[in-house]
Amino acid sequence: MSEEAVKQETASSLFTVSVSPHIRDDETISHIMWQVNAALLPAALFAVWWFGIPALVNMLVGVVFAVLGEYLWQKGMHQPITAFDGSACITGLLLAMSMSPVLPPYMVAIGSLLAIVVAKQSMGGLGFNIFNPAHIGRAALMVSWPVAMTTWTKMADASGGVDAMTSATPLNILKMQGYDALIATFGSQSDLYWNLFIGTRNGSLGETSTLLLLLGGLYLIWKGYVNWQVPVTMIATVAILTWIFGPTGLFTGDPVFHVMAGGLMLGAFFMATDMVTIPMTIKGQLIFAVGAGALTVLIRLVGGYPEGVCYSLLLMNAVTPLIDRFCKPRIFGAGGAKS
Amino acid sequence: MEKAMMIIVVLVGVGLFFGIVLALADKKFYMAVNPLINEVEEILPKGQCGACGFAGCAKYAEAVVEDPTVAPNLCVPGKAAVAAKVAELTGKKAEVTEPKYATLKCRGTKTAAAMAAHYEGVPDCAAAKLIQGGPKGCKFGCIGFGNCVKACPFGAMSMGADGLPVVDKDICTGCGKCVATCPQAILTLKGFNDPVEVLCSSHDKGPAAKKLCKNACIGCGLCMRNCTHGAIKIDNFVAVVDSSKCKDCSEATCLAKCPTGAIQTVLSAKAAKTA
Amino acid sequence: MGEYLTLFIGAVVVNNFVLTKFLGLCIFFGISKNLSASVGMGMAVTSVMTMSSILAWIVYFFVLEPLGLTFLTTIVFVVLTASFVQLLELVIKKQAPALYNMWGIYLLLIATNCIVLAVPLLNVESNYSLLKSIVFAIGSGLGFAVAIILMASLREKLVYANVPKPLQGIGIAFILAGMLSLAFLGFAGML
Amino acid sequence: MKEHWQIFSKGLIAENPIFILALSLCPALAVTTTVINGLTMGLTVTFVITTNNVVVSIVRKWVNPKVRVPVYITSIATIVTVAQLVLQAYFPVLYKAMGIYLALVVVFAIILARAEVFASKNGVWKSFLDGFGMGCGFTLAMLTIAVIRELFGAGTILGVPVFGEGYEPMLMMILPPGAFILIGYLVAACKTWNAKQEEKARLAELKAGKEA
Amino acid sequence: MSSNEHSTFKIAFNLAAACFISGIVIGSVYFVTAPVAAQKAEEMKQESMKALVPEAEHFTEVAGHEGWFAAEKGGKAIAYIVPSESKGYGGKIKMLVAVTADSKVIDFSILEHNETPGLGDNAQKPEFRQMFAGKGADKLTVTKDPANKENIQAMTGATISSRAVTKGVREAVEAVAAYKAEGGAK
Amino acid sequence: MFESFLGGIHPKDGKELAKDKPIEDMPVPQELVVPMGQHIGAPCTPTVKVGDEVKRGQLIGTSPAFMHADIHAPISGKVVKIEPRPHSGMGSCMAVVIQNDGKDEWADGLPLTRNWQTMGSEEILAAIQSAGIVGMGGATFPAHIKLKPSKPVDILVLNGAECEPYLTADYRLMLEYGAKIITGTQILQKLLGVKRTVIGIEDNKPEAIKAMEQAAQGTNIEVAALKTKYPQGAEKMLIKVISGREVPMGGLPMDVGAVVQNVGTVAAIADAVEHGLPLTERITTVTGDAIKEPKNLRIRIGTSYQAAIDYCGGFKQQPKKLIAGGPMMGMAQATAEVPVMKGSSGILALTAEKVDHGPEMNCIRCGKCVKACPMGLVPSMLAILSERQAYEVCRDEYGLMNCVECGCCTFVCPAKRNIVQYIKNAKGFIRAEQMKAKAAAEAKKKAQEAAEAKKEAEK
Ligand SMILES: Cc1cc2nc3c(=O)[nH]c(=O)nc-3n(C[C@H](O)[C@H](O)[C@H](O)COP(=O)(O)O)c2cc1C
Ligand SMILES: Cc1cc2nc3c(=O)[nH]c(=O)nc-3n(C[C@H](O)[C@H](O)[C@H](O)COP(=O)(O)O)c2cc1C
Ligand SMILES: Cc1cc2nc3c(=O)[nH]c(=O)nc-3n(C[C@H](O)[C@H](O)[C@H](O)COP(=O)(O)O)c2cc1C
Ligand SMILES: Cc1cc2nc3c(=O)[nH]c(=O)nc-3n(C[C@H](O)[C@H](O)[C@H](O)CO)c2cc1C
Ligand code: SF4
Ligand code: SF4
Ligand code: SF4
Ligand code: SF4
Ligand code: FES
Repeated sequence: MSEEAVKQETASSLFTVSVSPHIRDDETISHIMWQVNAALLPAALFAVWWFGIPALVNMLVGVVFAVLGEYLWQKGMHQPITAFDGSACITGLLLAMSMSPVLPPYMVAIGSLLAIVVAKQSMGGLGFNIFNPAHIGRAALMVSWPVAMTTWTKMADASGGVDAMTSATPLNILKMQGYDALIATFGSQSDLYWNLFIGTRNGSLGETSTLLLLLGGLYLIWKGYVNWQVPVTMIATVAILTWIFGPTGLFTGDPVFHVMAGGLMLGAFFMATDMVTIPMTIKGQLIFAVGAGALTVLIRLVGGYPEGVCYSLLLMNAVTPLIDRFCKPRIFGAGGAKS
Repeated sequence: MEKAMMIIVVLVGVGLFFGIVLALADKKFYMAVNPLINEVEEILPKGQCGACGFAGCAKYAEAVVEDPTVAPNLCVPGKAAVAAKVAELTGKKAEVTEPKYATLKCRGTKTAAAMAAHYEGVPDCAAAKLIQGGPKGCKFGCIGFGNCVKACPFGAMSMGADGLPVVDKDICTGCGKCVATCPQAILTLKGFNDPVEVLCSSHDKGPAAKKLCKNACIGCGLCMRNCTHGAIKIDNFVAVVDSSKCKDCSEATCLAKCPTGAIQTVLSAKAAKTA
Repeated sequence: MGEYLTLFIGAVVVNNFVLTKFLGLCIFFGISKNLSASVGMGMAVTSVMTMSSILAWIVYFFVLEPLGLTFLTTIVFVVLTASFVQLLELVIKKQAPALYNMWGIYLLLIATNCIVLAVPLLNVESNYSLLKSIVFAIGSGLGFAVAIILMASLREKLVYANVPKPLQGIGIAFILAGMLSLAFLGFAGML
Repeated sequence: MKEHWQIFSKGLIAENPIFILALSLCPALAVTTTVINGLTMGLTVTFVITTNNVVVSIVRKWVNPKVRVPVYITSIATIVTVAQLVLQAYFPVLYKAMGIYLALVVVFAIILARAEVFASKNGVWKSFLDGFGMGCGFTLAMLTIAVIRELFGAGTILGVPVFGEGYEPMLMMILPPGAFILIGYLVAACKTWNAKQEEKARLAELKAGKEA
Repeated sequence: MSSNEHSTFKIAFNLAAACFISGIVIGSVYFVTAPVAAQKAEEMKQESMKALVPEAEHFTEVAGHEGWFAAEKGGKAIAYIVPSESKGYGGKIKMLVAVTADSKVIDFSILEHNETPGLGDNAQKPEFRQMFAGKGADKLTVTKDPANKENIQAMTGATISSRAVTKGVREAVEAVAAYKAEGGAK
Repeated sequence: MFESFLGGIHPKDGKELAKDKPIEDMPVPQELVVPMGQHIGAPCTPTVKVGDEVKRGQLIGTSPAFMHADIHAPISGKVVKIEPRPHSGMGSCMAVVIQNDGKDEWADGLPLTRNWQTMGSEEILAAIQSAGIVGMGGATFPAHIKLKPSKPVDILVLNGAECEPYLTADYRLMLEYGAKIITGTQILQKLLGVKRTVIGIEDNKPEAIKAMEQAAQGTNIEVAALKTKYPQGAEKMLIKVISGREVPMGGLPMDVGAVVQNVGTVAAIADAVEHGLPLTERITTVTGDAIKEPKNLRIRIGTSYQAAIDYCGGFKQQPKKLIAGGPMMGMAQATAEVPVMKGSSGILALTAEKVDHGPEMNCIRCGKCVKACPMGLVPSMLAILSERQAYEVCRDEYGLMNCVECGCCTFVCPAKRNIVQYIKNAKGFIRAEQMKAKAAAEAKKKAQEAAEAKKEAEK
């Protein structure tokens, strides 16, 4: 409608009609999305401090290409432009945050574009995508450039040895060299835990600081954007299973390490909670979270990769429609009179 | 050479074995399917519009082949050509149905029709009608969200700039999907022999109708009184044309006399088409 | 035991025939529009594949191999599966109409399908024992069933999505399959 | 002549066996990692489908409808076996690269479908054209897919580097996910093209109608 | 439906006739191609073995060890070609390893594998294979330290494949050593 | 404490606008427009002609249909017109237009005085029926039908929840006319012979709870303070909260032995039984941020919204929406010419600031609507399916017909989806389908019967 027509209509003082209800909650999609971005900010800023400029560049590239990709697609397809509602921004940011800080920025850009075009817009845009776009982007990059995707920054190890340089992530050390080597790298078990908690360790750029991710996640829970059951269940599943299936027999695992290592915190709080790609009901979400946790452990312990959060979530995304189908809420009054 | 013989023996053995088994099984378990059904289905236009009264083209094909009472000319979009082919395949007699086209009985354009309220909500005619019959002042006219346009399986309809749907008569097959879809029931199918139609459905009394829409039929009866064939009647404040009586007189007195222009020639293409 | 388990799991998920080996794609894309049809198809493929694997194994190891006619494997197997499927269809249609309604209509589609021919071929190529062949066939069939059922549930959901017009139907189905196979890469290197 | 051209050409895009009919998809994904493999498979299929169409159109009168499918399959299988034997003898490397998919040519639905739909109802020449057209369409599709996949996935065409040293091949393209996704978009492109053609044809028809 | 069309004999005969014709066709083609194929296959085998041990004059099968060949030069076995197998990233890797009579690697070739193109399958490339030449079983372990020239350098991004191939080669070398130790030289 | 129902929302209640305004009698305007369709069921046909003189309480509309409630003249005067007029629910409806003669005379013999305690059940029911009483909680179900349940009932629930934001009519009624409500309640207790009677009031109205507790002293009527949550007042929720019973899908309260009446209805019943007074006036809240002086009015049926608004000082600001009823379930009006009816609990004028929200977007599956739906439905799917015209799927797999259109889902939706509208639309199609199927079945039956008859005749 032209602006003039709008003016005319208001001037004519016609009432507006619509179906009830006539009042709405203030919450909007775009508000929710920007809040999630804000919740990610502490971890992102930490990454810039810890990994330096490359981290900043990668995050910027991720966001810019995601938003730009969405904008151009919508422009080209003559759709309403919603590229700036914050959801593409989350996708780009999460994508960058789930990858190595030294990944060449052009790869981040390609990942962002794949995430937006293939995983999101081709399915019909916001709300219709079946798979988590950021994860599709990450998985696509993983198969495309596995070497670059598994190359990490060099950093002095925590024990302070100058020439003891390591370019492996904690999970990688665990997978390739075993638990003892891991402890050795960090000095002691408590040092290991502390570094994992604070975030002073190697890994994907946004996943390192358990503390700040926890902070962001709690904020989202407090605001009611995510159900606390989802991250809690997923993390609990990982903890229990890694404890049971330890390296030296049943009940010898290190759940504390597994919970804080890798992308679990980021995945559980920010990705397993992407409402678009998870079941709608609490019951369904619990199934989803348990499944994701179990698959993560499966991949970590027996799979070909050191980490499995990304694939486990993608796999659970794939079963989400089935879960949704079988986990509808009980209709009030179903099954006859109840007292 | 020995090997070559062996090849032949093995293959013939396999062939013979399965040939016999299949033949026996076939004899024992045979159940007929009529290949004609597929042939008929090939011919149908696959609009899946249901105008034939069956659930899609395949079902009609099945019915027309298997049921001798089902006529071969039920596919409206296919028109005479398809009817003839179906008739030929099924050995039935085809009666040509007169082609029809959808016509909108409303001229309540954005400029002509007054709005009663500003509408907010789902852009869908039926959904808008839920609120006191729609946002327009006239509760009988086109609501203008184009449910008909969406329903047309052949893409014959589009939403005009004036807020009313436009039928492309070259594409319209007369399937009637739009007619069935319109919540206001103001679309109708017209054939070659129904040249004029009152393009208004308002049952409001004259002055009220006029106030709500400049182009409304106000039920004044001028057309009725001027029609020499007695083809027009006023029914519940709106003129109705009896096509069986209308002679399409070249003078078209009804058209000339109507003060609001509500009565119109609907098939100006008639000359072109029949020529 | 472990060997069989590895073989089985491998066939079901890690080396899923549809998503990593590109077999049986025609029916995979053709049938997965509809969930209940997909369940039927999954059952049909699994059972037909198992039975024809047994048949083919016997023919191969008792006829073709001893006679040195292994190059006839293709033609003999294909005639065998096609005839077997046709026979099965005729019999089921008459004897068990309920079963036929459930998956009989898919039988003819299976007759000329890669996966049903490929599994017996792979069995003899890898020199599997009869038991191994059966395990492999069931595993492959289940893998196919898992893939097609997941795919169907995804496609049924996308029916109600605003997929761009040119991508609707088979196009988006391919893209979905691509993402599904990306997800299944999570199982890579597990065996 | 025009009719013949139409029989031949419909297989290229309008009824492209892979992109539009969605038949014989397995080889389109499995053996298109390199151009040479795709081409070999394309040519093999073209050979089989054309020969089979001819054979079927010759024998169609003598085939009992009850065993039509098994007979056609036998015919296809024979031709494939011949192709197998020949490739094995003269091009053993290619034969190995094709792997099991060569044997699977037997069950490519497109071949049986053309036999059933076309060759069993038409004469030899037409059936030849139909088979050849479909084969060409198939080969065309295989080549398109293979070129893109090899180009991006390995940075080469027919094994010759194209992008130079610095290019890091995008492995996804030669792996299953890339293949699926690529074909998805190619299908969409093909559909769009077809729709455009149809629209053009319709407009032309309307214009012709008006002038008359 | 005439009874004729349904006649068991006719139907069976129809299919059998088709198979008969098919048999003739395949038979005749086979007649022509079989010797060629056999010859080609033999040539290829010789060639591939020749590629592994270029200086050998001819290869003879080693009795009691299936698939083993002895590369002979001047009537003396200068090397052995041993088939080996191990588990890589994508499944089984099958290879042929050429080992000198004193249990040092000459070269190897990969027959069958399911490794990722561009990653694991780089194991077939000369850059990787060259590292094996002249090494004995004790040196055949994988390292990721670029400074280490003693052992086998892992291929970038494909440690698993590297280890698998190395393990296969090592096993072949060990097998030859064991064979020799048994006095297999005869 | 009472357990709560699942789902529900907490909108800003806006009740402060009119909460402390005592009920005022609104002067009767010059002309009253009395629509003939004011209840669920068959509309009435006028029993008067243009030119007739009528008295207040005189019957002016009735219907032979079982499901209807009689309509009475709200004022004495002259019938000047009988014609379709704007109607807050149907757009337009046949109405009797009465010119006020200013005398406000009751019809002969009214009001009378009766002792309900001595009246028999039949007599009480007849009194209710002849007073044309309908449910005043909004559903406008004829009371005499509801009060003659075909199944045994043992609990009577009085609905004083008034969970709709802004509305305060029931609240004021409970504060000011507690005794009348209690009388009406006792009448119903006698009529229904229930074991337990509970008045449900949300705990955001402590004064009303206190007032009713006082009024109920010495009776066996319980006053239940319920945790505030919309839609507490929906009868299924109320029954669940108060008795723990769950009305089965597609069922009625009487299926679990309950009857629910609005407190206003009960007050009207007291008047009808004790004094024989037909329902010709009601309490209506005129409120909203666009109204100069929000008020609770005792208002005659047939008064135009415009008149009521003018009485409240008119608009202080141009409203964007004029709503009949509350903001959650009320209907937006195109004109202020619509008249107040038996079910009009409120006239609400809201400015753009209160009703504007962003454009409709795609559902992001956030699940807020699922959590909010008190009926345990999946509103997002209902909306999406309805949008794609998969109405049968809505009905068969997603329980479409169970939706009570409370609007919770739409209220919470961050994508601003018009879920209720989609649902209503789908229901409309399903009902039309059902009607068509029924008609077709009937036609078929008729044709069959005709054919049989013909056969008989031929024999
Ligand atoms: C949310 C999230 C999910 C991830 N998922 C995976 C995954 O599925 N697979 C993987 O290899 N790395 C994944 N990563 C990256 C790993 O967490 C981390 O970088 C890990 O230590 C990588 O080990 P690798 O060195 O060799 O790949 C993920 C990271 C994040 C933040
Ligand atoms: C698509 C894909 C294919 C892979 N293919 C191989 C492979 O062929 N061989 C291999 O050893 N590892 C393969 N990997 C595993 C990773 O590269 C893994 O991180 C690596 O083996 C261990 O890292 P590193 O070699 O740098 O120590 C693959 C990973 C991906 C994502
Ligand atoms: C969502 C919803 C909310 C309702 N809210 C109220 C309410 O606040 N007060 C009320 O009296 N009736 C309310 N009703 C109507 C009741 O369900 C029920 O019809 C009424 O209490 C019965 O009493 P009545 O027949 O006397 O009106 C509501 C209905 C629905 C569906
Ligand atoms: C709590 C929350 C979590 C989200 N997580 C993701 C995510 O993991 N990946 C992503 O691409 N988008 C995420 N988004 C943004 C948005 O939902 C996503 O782009 C949609 O999947 C696109 O349709 C998230 C949004 C919210 C509110
Ligand atoms: S004609 Fe009917 S369906 Fe079409 S736009 Fe008008 S009201 Fe809607
Ligand atoms: S315009 Fe109406 S009648 Fe004509 S083809 Fe379209 S739906 Fe059918
Ligand atoms: S309107 Fe219907 S679907 Fe929405 S919350 Fe209320 S009952 Fe549930
Ligand atoms: S509240 Fe709205 S966005 Fe959220 S699931 Fe429901 S319909 Fe979708
Ligand atoms: S080619 Fe059709 S199933 Fe494989």
